[in-house]
Amino acid sequence: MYSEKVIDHFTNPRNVGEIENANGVGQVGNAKCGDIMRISMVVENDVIKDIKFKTFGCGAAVATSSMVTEMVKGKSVNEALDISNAAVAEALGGLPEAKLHCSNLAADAVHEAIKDYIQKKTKV
Amino acid sequence: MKRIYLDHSATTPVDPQVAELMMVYFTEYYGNPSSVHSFGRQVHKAIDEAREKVASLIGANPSEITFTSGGTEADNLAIQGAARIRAKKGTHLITSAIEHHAVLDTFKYLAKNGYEITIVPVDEEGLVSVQDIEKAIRPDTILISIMHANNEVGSIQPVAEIGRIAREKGILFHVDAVQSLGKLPIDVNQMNVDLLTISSHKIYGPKGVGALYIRKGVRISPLVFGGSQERKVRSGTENAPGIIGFGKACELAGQRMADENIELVRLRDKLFDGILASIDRVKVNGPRGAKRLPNNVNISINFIEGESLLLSLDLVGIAGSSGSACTSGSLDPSHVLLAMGLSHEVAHGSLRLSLGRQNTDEEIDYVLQELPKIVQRLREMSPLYHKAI
Amino acid sequence: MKRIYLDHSATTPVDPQVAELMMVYFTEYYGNPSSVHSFGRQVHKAIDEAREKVASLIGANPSEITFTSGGTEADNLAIQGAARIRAKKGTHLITSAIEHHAVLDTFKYLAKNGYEITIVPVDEEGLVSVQDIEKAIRPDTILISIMHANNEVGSIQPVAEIGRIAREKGILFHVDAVQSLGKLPIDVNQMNVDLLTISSHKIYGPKGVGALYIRKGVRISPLVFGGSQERKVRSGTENAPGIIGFGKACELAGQRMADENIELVRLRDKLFDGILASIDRVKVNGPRGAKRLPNNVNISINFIEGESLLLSLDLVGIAGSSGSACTSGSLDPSHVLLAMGLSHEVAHGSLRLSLGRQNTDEEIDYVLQELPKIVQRLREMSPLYHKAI
Ligand SMILES: Cc1ncc(COP(=O)(O)O)c(C=O)c1O
Ligand SMILES: Cc1ncc(COP(=O)(O)O)c(C=O)c1O
Ligand code: FES
Ligand code: FES
Repeated sequence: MYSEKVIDHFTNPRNVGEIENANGVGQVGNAKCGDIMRISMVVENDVIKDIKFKTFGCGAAVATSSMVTEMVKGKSVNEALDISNAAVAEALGGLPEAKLHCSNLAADAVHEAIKDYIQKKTKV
Repeated sequence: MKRIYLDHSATTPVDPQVAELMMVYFTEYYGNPSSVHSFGRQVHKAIDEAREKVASLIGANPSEITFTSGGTEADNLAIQGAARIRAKKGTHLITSAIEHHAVLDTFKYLAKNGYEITIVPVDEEGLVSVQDIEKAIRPDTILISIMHANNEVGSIQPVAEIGRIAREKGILFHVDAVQSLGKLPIDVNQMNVDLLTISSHKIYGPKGVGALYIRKGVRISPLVFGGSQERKVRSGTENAPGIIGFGKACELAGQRMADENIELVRLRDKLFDGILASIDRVKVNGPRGAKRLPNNVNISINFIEGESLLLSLDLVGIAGSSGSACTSGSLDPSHVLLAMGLSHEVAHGSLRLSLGRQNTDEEIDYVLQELPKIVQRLREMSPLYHKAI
Repeated sequence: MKRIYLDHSATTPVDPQVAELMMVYFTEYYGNPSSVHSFGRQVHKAIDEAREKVASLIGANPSEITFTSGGTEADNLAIQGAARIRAKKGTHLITSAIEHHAVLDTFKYLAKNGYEITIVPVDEEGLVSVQDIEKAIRPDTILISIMHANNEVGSIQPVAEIGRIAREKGILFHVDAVQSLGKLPIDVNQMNVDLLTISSHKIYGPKGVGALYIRKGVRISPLVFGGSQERKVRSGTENAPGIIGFGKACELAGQRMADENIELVRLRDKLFDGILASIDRVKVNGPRGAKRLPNNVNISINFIEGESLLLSLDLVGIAGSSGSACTSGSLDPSHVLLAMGLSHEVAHGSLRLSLGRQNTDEEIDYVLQELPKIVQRLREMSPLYHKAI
């Protein structure tokens, strides 16, 4: 069902947790299946220096969360905004069809966190 | 790695005695039971014997047993078959909110095709109330379908009482006994049942075989037409090895049930008690004690999601199941847990461990050692957990 | 006593390789293929592989294969399923007079439930004419169902041409290929088929498994509802060992068909020629040569009755079948032979010997030695015989 890469990211998820002094936080819920993902990040000069996630969801949801944090860490926010849900699924070697909606969560949560960062920045 | 199978409500291994017997009918006695020649007659006789064994486990007459391809087909045959033949008498049918999809989806199909259905609710333990059924009955009610024991939470329903009421009102009563066969005593007469569904692969028999008990005198329309096998109720070349294997599985279940249940109840309660002692914020789904199947454990573990839990368990060799939406193919969590009043979130974190004949104390100990660690890890990953503390 | 099995059109033994493979899935890889855990995933994978093997034998895509409990269910699913979903488009269906009961009885059921049916005749060799089909087509025709090869007389029908016409007119085309699978090359695209029925137990696979090919894009209504297996077209826990066995049987059939057929044709013709040379007043039923299944022998032996003949053959260890009313359960002799214009009397005296993979020259010699003696004895008993001389 799941690729080895998905299982790897599920068993050894990268960047799990919550950053306390984050300046970008995004949380999305998957209305379809009731799952929740929260991303917190530290952005300096529009570059994502640190990022962590917390996810309540299935194997695919956890793996895509982990994957997306790896993909955007060290990237500029603009580059991160370009990373699509499909790209995350692809980076994991594909997801079962029934699980494709789970990957929608991961990129969306990152995008939300970036929006939060930009909003805070413009307020200051 | 150890591999511990705790998903016996999904399916069971075939008992070695059953497999061995079937083997003979694959390669040696392979005739078509409808044939005149000795290759066929031998098989015909073996099917008759299997029919007796199946009948005997549920207190029925062999002529009241119709073999099908499984529990799903038997449920459909009972419900569609009764609905079609009684359509002139009435078009209202009653069932409960926690039935298997084979029943519920058949009801929904009928609801779109000229029938009216009432789905009675259950209480927070997953029990149907006899009063609710009684209140749902109308003059045009033709069928009531209530399961004997629920496949997810193991709750045992008051079928005999419901059957008595149905009998009084002249309404057909169908019982899905797929999960209770071989685990609870079944007597179609005491239970006042007209139609009863059973399935082989849940009792250490082969997959792809089941049966519908049809009380003598009760008529139903067939679903499939053809060679007139099974007294025309179910056409198609008989799955002889499967039927014969099912017969053997019923015989073994009858012999072993009493002893086995004592052991299952002991392991079940050890599992429950162990989990409740080592993990906080755990909810037992379904009743405890005598109103629960001897082999069923079902809990909701707050703040974690079922599929992640199953995957983690699988990685340490433990096989279970969950009512999580992420395992269901559809996007909703278990309709059974929702009907019992659980929130989506809590239903998502459900875990069913269903015990079987071969499970041991050491296996349960291993689960009790691994599960808390996994829960801890997943909770640390969960955005819901810290908020809650 | 020797035991010679010449009833392969009724059913076949399970190939030892198939049985061995199934065994593993009974007792070792027994998980439910829908489960998340590794017990289930392994089985899921094996089912996928079986689906590929089945698809490959008929030139289909794996996603176009829906597993069922056998040929009868697949025929019913195709016909009832197509009729229900197309009812708004039209309610007229066409089939032939020599179809299997699984097709004909389903047509008759539909005829009683709001549909109109046309049953086209056959010629004296048991062949459907393309023109007859064409003439039967009406603007409201929604389905044509014609078998690939007949189970009683082995006649091979012009399905590709019928399919072409159906395609042109936008009518669904169903083919019952239960008897031709593994004996004739099948390509669903060349044959212009939308729905195609096959069954495992006729090709050395297990009983209780079959499949319906459903062309991509063609929709049909399910017969049974439930757990949404087989892309919701056929719910019910998958008969995993059966499906996997069927896959293996298809693989073997694909590898062996060409060589096997040469041998079958040789033995078939030896049997035909031998019988015609040693018994008088024998009529060959069905075409001879290339329009006949390689393994089918069917004759009518005047002045004797089929069941008596079968019993006598059985007593010397030979297993065959007959279109006699006495073997049919109903009181009419074979509808196939009657449709070919045989009188009741002659139809009664029919004998089908259907060859298989394991039959040998010695076995055929033995039949050719015993059959004339039996016929002689039975004719001496027959009141019709003396009158006729
Ligand atoms: C209560 C209940 N009814 C019906 C079924 C369907 O039976 P089968 O798997 O034989 O189709 C099952 C099992 O899946 C079940 O648990
Ligand atoms: C032509 C034909 N169609 C359908 C069937 C029914 O298939 P099954 O025996 O798998 O139900 C048979 C065999 O009995 C057959 O010969
Ligand atoms: S997050 Fe729900 S199916 Fe994966
Ligand atoms: S004589 Fe026996 S059934 Fe006809």
